[in-house]
Amino acid sequence: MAVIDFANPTRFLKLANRLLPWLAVATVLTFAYGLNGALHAPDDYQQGATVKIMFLHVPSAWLGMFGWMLMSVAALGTLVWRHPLADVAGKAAAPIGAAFTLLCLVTGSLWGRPMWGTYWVWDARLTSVLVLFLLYLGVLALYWTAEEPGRGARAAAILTLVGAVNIPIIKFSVDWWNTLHQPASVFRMGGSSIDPSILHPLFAMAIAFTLLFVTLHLAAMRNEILRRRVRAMRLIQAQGLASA
Amino acid sequence: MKSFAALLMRDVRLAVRVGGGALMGAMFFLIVVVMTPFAVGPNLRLLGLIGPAILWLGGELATLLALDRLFATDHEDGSLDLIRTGEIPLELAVAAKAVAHWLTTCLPLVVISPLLGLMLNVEARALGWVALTLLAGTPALTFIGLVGAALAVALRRGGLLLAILVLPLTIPVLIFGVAAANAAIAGPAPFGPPFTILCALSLASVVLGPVAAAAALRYAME
Amino acid sequence: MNLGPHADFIIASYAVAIFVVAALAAWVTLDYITQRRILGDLEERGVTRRSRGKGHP
Amino acid sequence: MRLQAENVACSRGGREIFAGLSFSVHDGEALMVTGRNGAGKSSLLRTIVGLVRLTEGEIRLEGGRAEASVAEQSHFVGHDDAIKPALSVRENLVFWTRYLGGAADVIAALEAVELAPLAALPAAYLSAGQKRRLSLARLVAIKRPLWLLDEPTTALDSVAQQRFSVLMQAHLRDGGLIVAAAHGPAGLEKPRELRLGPP
Repeated sequence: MAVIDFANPTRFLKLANRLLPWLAVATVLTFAYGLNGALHAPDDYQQGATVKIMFLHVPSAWLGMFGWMLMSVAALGTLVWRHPLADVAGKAAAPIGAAFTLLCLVTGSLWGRPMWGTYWVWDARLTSVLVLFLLYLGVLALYWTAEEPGRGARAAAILTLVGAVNIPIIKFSVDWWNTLHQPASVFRMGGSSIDPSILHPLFAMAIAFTLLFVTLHLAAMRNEILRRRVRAMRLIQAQGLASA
Repeated sequence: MKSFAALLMRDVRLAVRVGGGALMGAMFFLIVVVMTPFAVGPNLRLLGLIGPAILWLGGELATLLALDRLFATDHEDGSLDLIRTGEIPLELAVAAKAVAHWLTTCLPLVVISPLLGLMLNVEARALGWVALTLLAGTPALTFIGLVGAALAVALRRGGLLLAILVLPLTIPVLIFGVAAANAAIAGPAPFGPPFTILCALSLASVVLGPVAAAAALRYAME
Repeated sequence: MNLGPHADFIIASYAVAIFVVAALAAWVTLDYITQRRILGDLEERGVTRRSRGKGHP
Repeated sequence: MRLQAENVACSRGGREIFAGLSFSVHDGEALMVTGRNGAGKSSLLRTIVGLVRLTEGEIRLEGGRAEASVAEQSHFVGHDDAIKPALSVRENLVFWTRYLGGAADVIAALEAVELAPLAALPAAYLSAGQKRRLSLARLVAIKRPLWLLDEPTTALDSVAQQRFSVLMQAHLRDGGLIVAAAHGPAGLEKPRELRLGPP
């Protein structure tokens, strides 16, 4: 019963209308907490104050990947269960995921300038994120070109899943390509050596960013459902006039 | 002039509205540029050396491949017939479409080119100059490509044929575009002469391109 | 608070982040207003949906 | 005003489509071009408007604006509607009126073809008949003396055909000229007939 209710777009709209204000408030509060922690976090002994950029960079990178995961799940929903809400979820996630991937690239580049002395280095991690951004652009281009939403959704779902399978291969290839040409001689966010005083606000920021993504995604899904409703009504309008 | 403006505005509007048409060229440009380091390696010194060449090649391919459907859609839906019953000569109508294409496809290329130059380790102070060479050179590419787009309608083909027809014609533009860009970065040759020739090529193409394209279209529609 | 010698880059990063988030928020809000307006127009003209809740035809 | 064709010949791809054709149409008069498929009806219309070059002969529009070509004084309605699906109904018509001649009462023209309620709708939603009506709206919006119609009523239902027939009669009463390629009378009252091809 509950599942069927949720799957119904009209019910979904009601649910989204009720949830969105709360989500927005929760996002703002978590950001306030996370930003407060980020601004008061101590400087890193290697990176200095530029570690503050990491509070934006790392959550954006996470959201870039999270967005693609979300789209992959939605793609399964589109292809396996033929569910219209899955179409909507996939389409709404693409521009948001692309935007955060872009933010990850820009903040990474701004972090890199003081660290590397240049805005862009073909570093394995940043390059992989760049390829992810290109994949996002491909999906967006596909959505923009498709005239009929149902067909566009299926095409984009296939592309999303192909991309999901390909991403690990791309990551491996890029790593290999990078080490082949030059050993990386850059400062890295080491996996285990992060100080708790930095880790704590980083987590808070990651949660805040995720809440932001969910809020935006829900709002974008609502818009998409309305857009499809507009489309259906316009078709009826054109037909109605023809038969009148 | 009203007809010219109407056609120009319509094409801009269509490019912005239909399938992100205006951004496709910029995306293609970005992808071509990003692919290059995977082929030649991430060595920044090497990339800095060949950066202007990559930017110019990418910009050229993006401009020309986006031209593919410039006349084909108007031909298929009958718009081209009506365009010829207008009060401006076909040459001017063709020029209006070319200007619209330049505004929606080439201008975004020029705008993102400094960013891509940055990724290719082109010197920061030369980024603006490289963008300037693209700004001055892309009209030549558009208006030369115009002839190919018109011939593609005549031959009812597109895509690669257009590139094969047009790319050899754009060699001078590429030579002087890259020469001007390199002069801006490294010297010692001055920036002025190749840039002036580039501008001259653009001006000549803007005048001659529409005439040739209109002739090709008249032939195509018989 | 001392942002050190690279303060510009840190401030630029936060500015870009604010810009991106603001752009996304503006996009969903404006899109919502637009779709609502079109739906309102259509309903005013007496166009109805045949089946409530059917997302697309 | 008079449309005058003298000893006109046309060939495409080395094949002669028609030759030695002479006819004239006066203002207030309609000429119906008939003939079997492939007899050259469409080619004749395209020749008159100048889309296809004449191999022989001459076509003139006498008594019109001296400096303007036949094309600039004609409305050509071909098989395709020249409608962009991404633009709204109004935007489509506004573009053609601006391109073809300037100021025009677009809403009145849309009312004449019963599309005014759909003005804001993207043209992608229109049916084939509605697209054809939108295409015909430009004949109402922009005044041009010569109408060249290539089977204009094919996609139209009987009501729309009736409406268009009224529009054509009004155009003829205003001193307009119509040359139509058609299989039937196409809603014209007592048109003269020009038969192409072997009898």
